[in-house]
Amino acid sequence: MAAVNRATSITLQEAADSSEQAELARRFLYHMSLMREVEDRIERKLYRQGKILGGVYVGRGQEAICVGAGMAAKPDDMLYPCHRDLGLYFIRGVHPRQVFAQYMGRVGGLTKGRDGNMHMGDLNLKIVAIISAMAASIPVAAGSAFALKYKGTKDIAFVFFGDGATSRGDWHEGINLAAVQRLPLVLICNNNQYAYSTPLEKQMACANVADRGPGYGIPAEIVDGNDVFAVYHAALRAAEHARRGFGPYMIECKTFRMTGHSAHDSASYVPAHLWKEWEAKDPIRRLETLMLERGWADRSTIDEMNAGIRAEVDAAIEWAEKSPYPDPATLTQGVYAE
Amino acid sequence: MAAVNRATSITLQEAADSSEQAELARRFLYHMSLMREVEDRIERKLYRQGKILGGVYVGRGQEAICVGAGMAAKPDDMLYPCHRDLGLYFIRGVHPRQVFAQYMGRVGGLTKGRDGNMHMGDLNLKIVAIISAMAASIPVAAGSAFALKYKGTKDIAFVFFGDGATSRGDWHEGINLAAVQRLPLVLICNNNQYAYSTPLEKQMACANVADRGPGYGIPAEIVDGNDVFAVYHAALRAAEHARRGFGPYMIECKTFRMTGHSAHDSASYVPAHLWKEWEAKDPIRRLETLMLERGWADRSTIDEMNAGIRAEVDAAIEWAEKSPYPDPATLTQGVYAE
Amino acid sequence: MPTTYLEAIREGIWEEMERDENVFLLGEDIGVYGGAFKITAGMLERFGERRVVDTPISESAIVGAAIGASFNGLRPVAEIQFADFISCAFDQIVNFAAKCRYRWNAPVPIVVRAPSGGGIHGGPFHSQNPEAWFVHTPGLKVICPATAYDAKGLIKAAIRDDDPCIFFEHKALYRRIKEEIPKGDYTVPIGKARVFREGSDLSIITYGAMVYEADEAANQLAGEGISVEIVDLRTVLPIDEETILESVRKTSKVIVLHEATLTGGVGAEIAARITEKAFDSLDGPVVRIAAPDVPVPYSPPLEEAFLPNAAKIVEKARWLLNY
Amino acid sequence: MPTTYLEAIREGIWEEMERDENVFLLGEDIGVYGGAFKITAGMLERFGERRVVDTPISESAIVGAAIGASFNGLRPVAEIQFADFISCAFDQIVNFAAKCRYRWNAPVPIVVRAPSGGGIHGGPFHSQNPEAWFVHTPGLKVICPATAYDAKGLIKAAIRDDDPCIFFEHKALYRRIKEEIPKGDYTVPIGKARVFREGSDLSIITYGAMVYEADEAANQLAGEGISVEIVDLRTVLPIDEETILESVRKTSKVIVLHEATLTGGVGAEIAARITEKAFDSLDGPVVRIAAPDVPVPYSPPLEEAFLPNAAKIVEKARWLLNY
Ligand SMILES: Cc1ncc(C[n+]2csc(CCOP(=O)(O)OP(=O)(O)O)c2C)c(N)n1
Ligand SMILES: Cc1ncc(C[n+]2csc(CCOP(=O)(O)OP(=O)(O)O)c2C)c(N)n1
Ligand SMILES: [Mg+2]
Ligand SMILES: [Mg+2]
Repeated sequence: MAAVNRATSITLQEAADSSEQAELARRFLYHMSLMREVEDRIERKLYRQGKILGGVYVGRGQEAICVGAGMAAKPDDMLYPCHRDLGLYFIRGVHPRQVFAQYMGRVGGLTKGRDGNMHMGDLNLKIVAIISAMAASIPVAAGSAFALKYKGTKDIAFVFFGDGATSRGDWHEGINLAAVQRLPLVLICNNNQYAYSTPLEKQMACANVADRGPGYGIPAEIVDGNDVFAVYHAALRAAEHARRGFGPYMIECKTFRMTGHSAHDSASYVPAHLWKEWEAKDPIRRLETLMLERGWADRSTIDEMNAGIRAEVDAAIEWAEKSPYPDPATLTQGVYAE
Repeated sequence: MAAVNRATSITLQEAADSSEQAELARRFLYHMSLMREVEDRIERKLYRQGKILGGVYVGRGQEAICVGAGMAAKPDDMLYPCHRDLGLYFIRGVHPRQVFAQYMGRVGGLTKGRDGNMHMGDLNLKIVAIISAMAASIPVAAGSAFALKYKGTKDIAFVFFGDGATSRGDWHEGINLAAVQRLPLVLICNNNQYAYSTPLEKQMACANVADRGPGYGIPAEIVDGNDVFAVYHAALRAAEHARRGFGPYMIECKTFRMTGHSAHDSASYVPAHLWKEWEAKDPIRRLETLMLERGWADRSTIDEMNAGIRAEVDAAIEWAEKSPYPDPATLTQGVYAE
Repeated sequence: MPTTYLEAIREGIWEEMERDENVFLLGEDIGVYGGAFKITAGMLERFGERRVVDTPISESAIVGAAIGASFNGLRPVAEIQFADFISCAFDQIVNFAAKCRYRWNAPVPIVVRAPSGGGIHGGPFHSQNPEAWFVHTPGLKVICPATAYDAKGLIKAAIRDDDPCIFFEHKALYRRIKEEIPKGDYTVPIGKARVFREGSDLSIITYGAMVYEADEAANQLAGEGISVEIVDLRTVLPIDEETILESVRKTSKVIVLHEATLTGGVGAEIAARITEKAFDSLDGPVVRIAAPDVPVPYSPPLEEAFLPNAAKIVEKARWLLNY
Repeated sequence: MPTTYLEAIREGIWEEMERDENVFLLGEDIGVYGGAFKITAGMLERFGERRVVDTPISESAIVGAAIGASFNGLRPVAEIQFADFISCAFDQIVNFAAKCRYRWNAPVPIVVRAPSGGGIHGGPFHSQNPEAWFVHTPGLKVICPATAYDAKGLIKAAIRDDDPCIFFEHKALYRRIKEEIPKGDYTVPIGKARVFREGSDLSIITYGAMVYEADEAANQLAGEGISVEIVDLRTVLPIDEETILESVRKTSKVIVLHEATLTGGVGAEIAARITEKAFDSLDGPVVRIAAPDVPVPYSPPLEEAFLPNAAKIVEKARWLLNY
């Protein structure tokens, strides 16, 4: 697999100086911790209290992927999140209260109650609402990339997907089209080793998603998905490649889903040793440790930040619960342009 | 691309003795020449005379692929032809008159006038009617392979497709499913460098279809598709692999479509030098030359065989033209089991 | 002990698996996990990996492989995790499975199961009722059971049927509907409707979860001295025209009701047939009640406004009765 | 010089490409080859590879990419080589394109062009009329022009429309229909039917190639002193209910006619609406004429028996007039 690069350790070379690093780390940590806190509340509190109905899918243990890649994107780049990429929304300026309102079906949510949970987006923020059919977003993101190139911008599109999504026809069609057209598309795979209850070996007969890069004539790189710096730098490389007109670039982030597929799934099919193994690799703890080691932060600043996040989230939930439900009279509005 | 084997020359080692080779060569030649003659009549005579309506797609210049692979299949193996694989039908015992009647929409055709041209099949002969949507046959063939394995047979399935079909989602989904389930499926790609008017470089950004094998964890081999012995031996290897329970095996046959996409297409988009280059590589002429060189046949036997084929085809056309059209009263019959 | 709608389907599949070695299951998360809705729970343990196949996320390949396996003597039961994703397998179903018998006399005895329907706060992608697409596709059979009895009898009939059957299971009924059903083997004929409730003033032609809304409305109307007949279609292709027309001839007033969106829904076909074939029996227009032409919204007040219910039926029924 | 239906579409696209830099084309063999039916002939030469994109054989990606490009300000016109293969892009159309505006207020101004229809000996996979699937999908607009004038005006309107439009071009009309049309710019409003022929005894509601069969039937019936009105829907979603009902109120007898198969077809919806909304105006049942519920057969005698035609219309019309 000559064409596959492997970047499995933190690569800090590209960075100019330590204070920049520290600042970057703080921003990573804030977004990752905010995502964790918001999703913990949703999955472990609000859902169990019956305040959230329907499906709840969270990115627990995978926060480094969307945050690392999302921070590598420029504000005018298009983002196509998958269902465990909440961090992208915060990076783009969505407020936690909008997320809670979204989950509760209130008008304060990004889709004003029309769609639920993480099925949300905002074209003004250049973040496209999740397409529920796995991998359907790949050709769509390719289309955005096409338009950005067509218009002569240097902007690019980022699309996120899981290991399971790689089995869909749309995944193949979308990547192939983007490759043939050399579209500026960065493909970020969160390989968390399960798709719902289905383990990797029932999803694909190759060892890595990245092994498919050569078949599309595109570079594919494997990174430690629990190492936010590794993801960030890989995403920067990929983005650079795409911006320069060299076409799509795939990054496979190895990680683990530290929760059930959705809030109702106890994931008893996951062997206990895997939980233990991956708990030790928690990306947030890992980043904190790095920051403490390098002296980029001390315990108290981190604790403070977390306290701030909790307060922010408390207020957001309160706000969301006060947000009204949509008026049934609006039911049939907005199916077509008016 | 470590996992890709390349067998680009005639490999005769596997064969026991020269008289067996000679006999094999004669059978190859018969089927290839019959296919050429039948399709020439259809494309260059009957179609132009207005005796055939609708689309006409032929395998001119690619006869070595379906004949070589088809002869490597055992009678109980399932065959899933594509639209340039007429030889498979003859190998399975379909008579040319049935093919002409099929093209003319008569009851004597394999589908009794319900479907047209090469969209034909017969479950009794274990040859599945072409599915018009490119690559839709791949998952279906995987299903046959599944059933053959399920039933504990040693039979396998062969599925044929072109370079253009590789871009379809079904191609990806079908191969991946077969690979994960280790199904006994032989995948035969006729890479004739065009899909309708679309050249390879607009179809895929990799050099070979076989470059995709590693991404599915299956072996993929490249052969000279105009060398019927090479195709035959590769197909035997692939079949052996599948029969032994090692899962799918892909063979990419490099070839060229020596005609337009269909009878109405003059293929003016094909650069003239390619016609010339590939005319020299004609698989039938090439096989004849080999047979003459090795003393497996002399010119007169070959001429005799061709005369026999022409007579057979003349009679078949006559028969087909006398075959009645289907009775309109049968129009609504057979949509469901009765 | 009463059996749930969900358990009835599970029992039906289970019995067919026991009865016929050629029946096997394929789909996403149906093995170890027992299916997103637990229809196949316990089947992996009983029948093994050979007959209960967890597939990659590949709806088109799932249906395609089912078709191919059926060519070689198997009777596949494919699960689409949510009916909303059946669109990913659309070509295999409508262009290949549906046409094989007619084109080249190749039977395709497959069942595609798909949990459908709203009322579970699933939002636009986990609530749809896509049956009408398949009703417009000759060669398919389309089944939408409402009761546990029918669910079991029809899944068994579908597995034994020699044509491709699309089997829509209503998610909101899975655990809500419970009834006593026969333990062992029975089937319910595909293509036969059933008079769910007899009446004389008004017919409601419906199927799936809406049978219960119709019943609820009928109860309310009974209080007003109005006698409602409910025809539960059970199968929406083929449509049991005879039973429908018989009811219409009896009552002369008819409401066609379904949960799917109005325009181009199955109700249009039924209304058109009634008008064409029982025109002289009608004492008023054929009234359709269905969801409005919008994607299924998520938020509870919107979804409630979206779904047809007893109150909406009662209102329209009163209007029609006064016509 | 009269313009063919084919040339009219080509002209419409060409003018929109000239008018708006954001319009671009994608599809299989549309560039060098000019499209399987030559709709895009010459466009690569005029507009270059940037705006005329030959794609791999990937219907789902073609539509998906069109949607994505529309999010970033482009106005994609995607070609599906034959309408029969639109099923390969079904999920992108019905689940994504159709729902974006409603779900999250994201417009999807795309056009998906698809050559459809029979009568060209294309057989089961190159003859279908799949419009009903899309008519049952809220959020889409579905266009089926019959005349060269409308074909040009509607393709231009579709390209400028802010919603996803599915544009079915009838293959049998491409070269058969020729008429004088205005050279320069004009549009035809989406969602507006047209009275193709005025009459007073009977209405035929139809669209696409069947407009001409209806007209032929009307000519024959005129010889018998019967005056037929023909409504050409032009757009089948949204349906122009007003024009339909107006005609029905005038004639009191109505035939709904289409080439697609009967059950679950667009005709069902139209018949249902007429019955619901003009019940008192009807002097007889709403009669539907459509292809029977079978795949489109290849052999000429079968295809002829399959397709609705003037003779079949005349027969039913006489029956209805005597009702
Ligand atoms: C086409 C389609 N089929 C099935 C589903 C149901 N489904 C939702 S998420 C999921 C698993 C996705 O696995 P993966 O892509 O690995 O993402 P992960 O959840 O592990 O992040 C499934 C099967 C779906 N959303 N779309
Ligand atoms: C899904 C689908 N899209 C489009 C077509 C129309 N079509 C028929 S054959 C063909 C080209 C096929 O190319 P390839 O797979 O390379 O086979 P070849 O004709 O070269 O043997 C196309 C585009 C089709 N049959 N199916
Ligand atoms: Mg996963
Ligand atoms: Mg080719």
